[in-house]
Amino acid sequence: MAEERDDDSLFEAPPMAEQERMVEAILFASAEPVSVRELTGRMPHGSKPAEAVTHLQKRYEGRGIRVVRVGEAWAIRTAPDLGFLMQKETVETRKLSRAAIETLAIIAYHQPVTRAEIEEIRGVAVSKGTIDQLLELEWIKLGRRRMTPGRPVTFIATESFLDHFGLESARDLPGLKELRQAGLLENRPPPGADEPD
Amino acid sequence: MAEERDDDSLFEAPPMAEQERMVEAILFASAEPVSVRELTGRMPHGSKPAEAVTHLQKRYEGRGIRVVRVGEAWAIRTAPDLGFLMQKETVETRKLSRAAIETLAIIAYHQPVTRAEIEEIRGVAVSKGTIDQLLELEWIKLGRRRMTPGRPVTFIATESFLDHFGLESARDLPGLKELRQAGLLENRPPPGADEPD
Amino acid sequence: MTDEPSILETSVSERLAAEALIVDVDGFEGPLDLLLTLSRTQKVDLRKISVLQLAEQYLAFVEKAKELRIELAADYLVMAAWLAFLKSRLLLPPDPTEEGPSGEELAAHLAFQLERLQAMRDTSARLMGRDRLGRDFFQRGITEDVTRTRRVTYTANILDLMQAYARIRTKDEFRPLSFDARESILTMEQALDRLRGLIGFAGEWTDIMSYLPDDWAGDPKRRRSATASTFAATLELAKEGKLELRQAETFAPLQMRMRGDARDG
Repeated sequence: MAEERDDDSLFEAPPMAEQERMVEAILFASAEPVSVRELTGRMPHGSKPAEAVTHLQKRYEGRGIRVVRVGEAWAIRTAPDLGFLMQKETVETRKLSRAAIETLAIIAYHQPVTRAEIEEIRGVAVSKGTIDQLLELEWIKLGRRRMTPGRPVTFIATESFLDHFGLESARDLPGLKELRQAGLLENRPPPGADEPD
Repeated sequence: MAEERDDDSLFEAPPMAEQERMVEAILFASAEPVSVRELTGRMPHGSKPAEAVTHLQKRYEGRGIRVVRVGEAWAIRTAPDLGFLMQKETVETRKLSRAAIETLAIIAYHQPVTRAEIEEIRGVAVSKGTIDQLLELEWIKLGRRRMTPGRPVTFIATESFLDHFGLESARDLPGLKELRQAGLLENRPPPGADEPD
Repeated sequence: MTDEPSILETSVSERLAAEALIVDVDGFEGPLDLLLTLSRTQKVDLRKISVLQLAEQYLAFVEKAKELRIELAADYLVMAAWLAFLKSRLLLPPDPTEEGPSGEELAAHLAFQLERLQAMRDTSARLMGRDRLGRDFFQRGITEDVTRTRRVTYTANILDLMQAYARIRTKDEFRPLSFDARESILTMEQALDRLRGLIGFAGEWTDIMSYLPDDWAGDPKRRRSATASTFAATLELAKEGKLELRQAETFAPLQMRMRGDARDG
């Protein structure tokens, strides 16, 4: 590390245009979103991938492929209006049951959320296999345990979930603000109950 | 989609800029190079993909990715001078062996734990290779020595482990009861049905 | 009779609808789902729903199911009992001596639950209706572009991990996780005691393996433990200046003897 100081030019970051090219190549080559942290690790010392990626995003505006943010990472994806050209690439996903879809939505909007809370919202037990299926799709993962008696496990939505549904972050979930304002994301215990769980 | 073709735009090809977008998206998403003939088949009637691909090629000149001809077909590739950034893309991924995943699970759930204790829990010897592999993956590391005779080393799970498995902390791992509720205790293969360690 | 007008005055079409519901009873995902479906017949915003009327609709449904000898799952009947209770609370003037939440509070909570469930249904539909990866927009088709270095990495996911743990632990379920194998462990203290007694006889270089207790040299598990603790004990004695250790080369037998000054004196 100390030797880096010996020759300034040797470790000078490449010009921003060159960094943009690098980010372009890296994002392009990977099917999965690439985090800024990983970009930093792969690009020459002193690069500013976060800045480069913003330039790149602008450059691709209106093109057939787009630079999109997925949580803390970035990816290149085709423009949604061109989906009709891609029948050949379409991946058949296993059809999700209504229970699984609702459970996914509840986890996404109420995260972190415990199994008991999901059941409280749906008014029915979470059937075996539902959570499994969502874990397997990597759309949900385990969050921190809830600091309530029994320390129940919580579930949260993943980056793959954001990627799949074209969301920049969990804050961009459709209707999130309205639901919050309407108080529908509150964990309201039934009247007279001491312990929600 | 079909309704779009009803009026007289039926035989009118999209503007060249739009065709260029289409070629861009198709080349990006395809697993193989795409021939002009296939492009013609996939794009709206009257399109001129050969022309569109030439425009696209020009557009990408000097960028981080390039439009290249591969035999009779076209593909998008990263610029050759940026190959040094791609070394991470050629990672071969293999499933962790059963012995390793079991050892890892025991370390995660029982840390800090000595090798003798791991063997005690698994009921079989743990090979040095297994421990080495987990150390190399940086999913486990050495913890404090146990203050018992012989002062055996202990193993604990690392940050990278939490990262890889999407956990906030090892305490967030679900307990046996929760595993049972999630139905994870039932798909147990009959003893001896699996590959040996 | 006149105190149940809403049941008797239902129109033919509503009755038909109720019957259709009953045929569908397997299609409901629990009592809350059924209540939500019933609430739609009121054709008002869920915030303005009449919980009293809804309770009556539900009870009528359960009645109808009984008539048609359709067996309802227990949780539907639990809900029916609760709604009957709620209905009486809502109809009777509040009893100031009674503990617990009022009928209005309970009704408000039920309305909240229905509204929340409906909201989650709506959002899940919106979510599934979004442009989706692999259907409307696509990722890169070729991922391996430049083949330069080949590095093997191993992967496993959280399911693998939990299943592995479950597999081990269920196998062991009836075995306490304590260390019950103590009889095959020779502690360092034991080995030390033994060596202190024997050290006076080690005038010449001797393989330390010859100091293992006889009954510890056979069974591999016991032998391994005895070797380790005996070795540790020799190190301890060497540190104390009581003996010397030597090894001709890596993996060669370890030899020990009494320290010279101890020998001479």
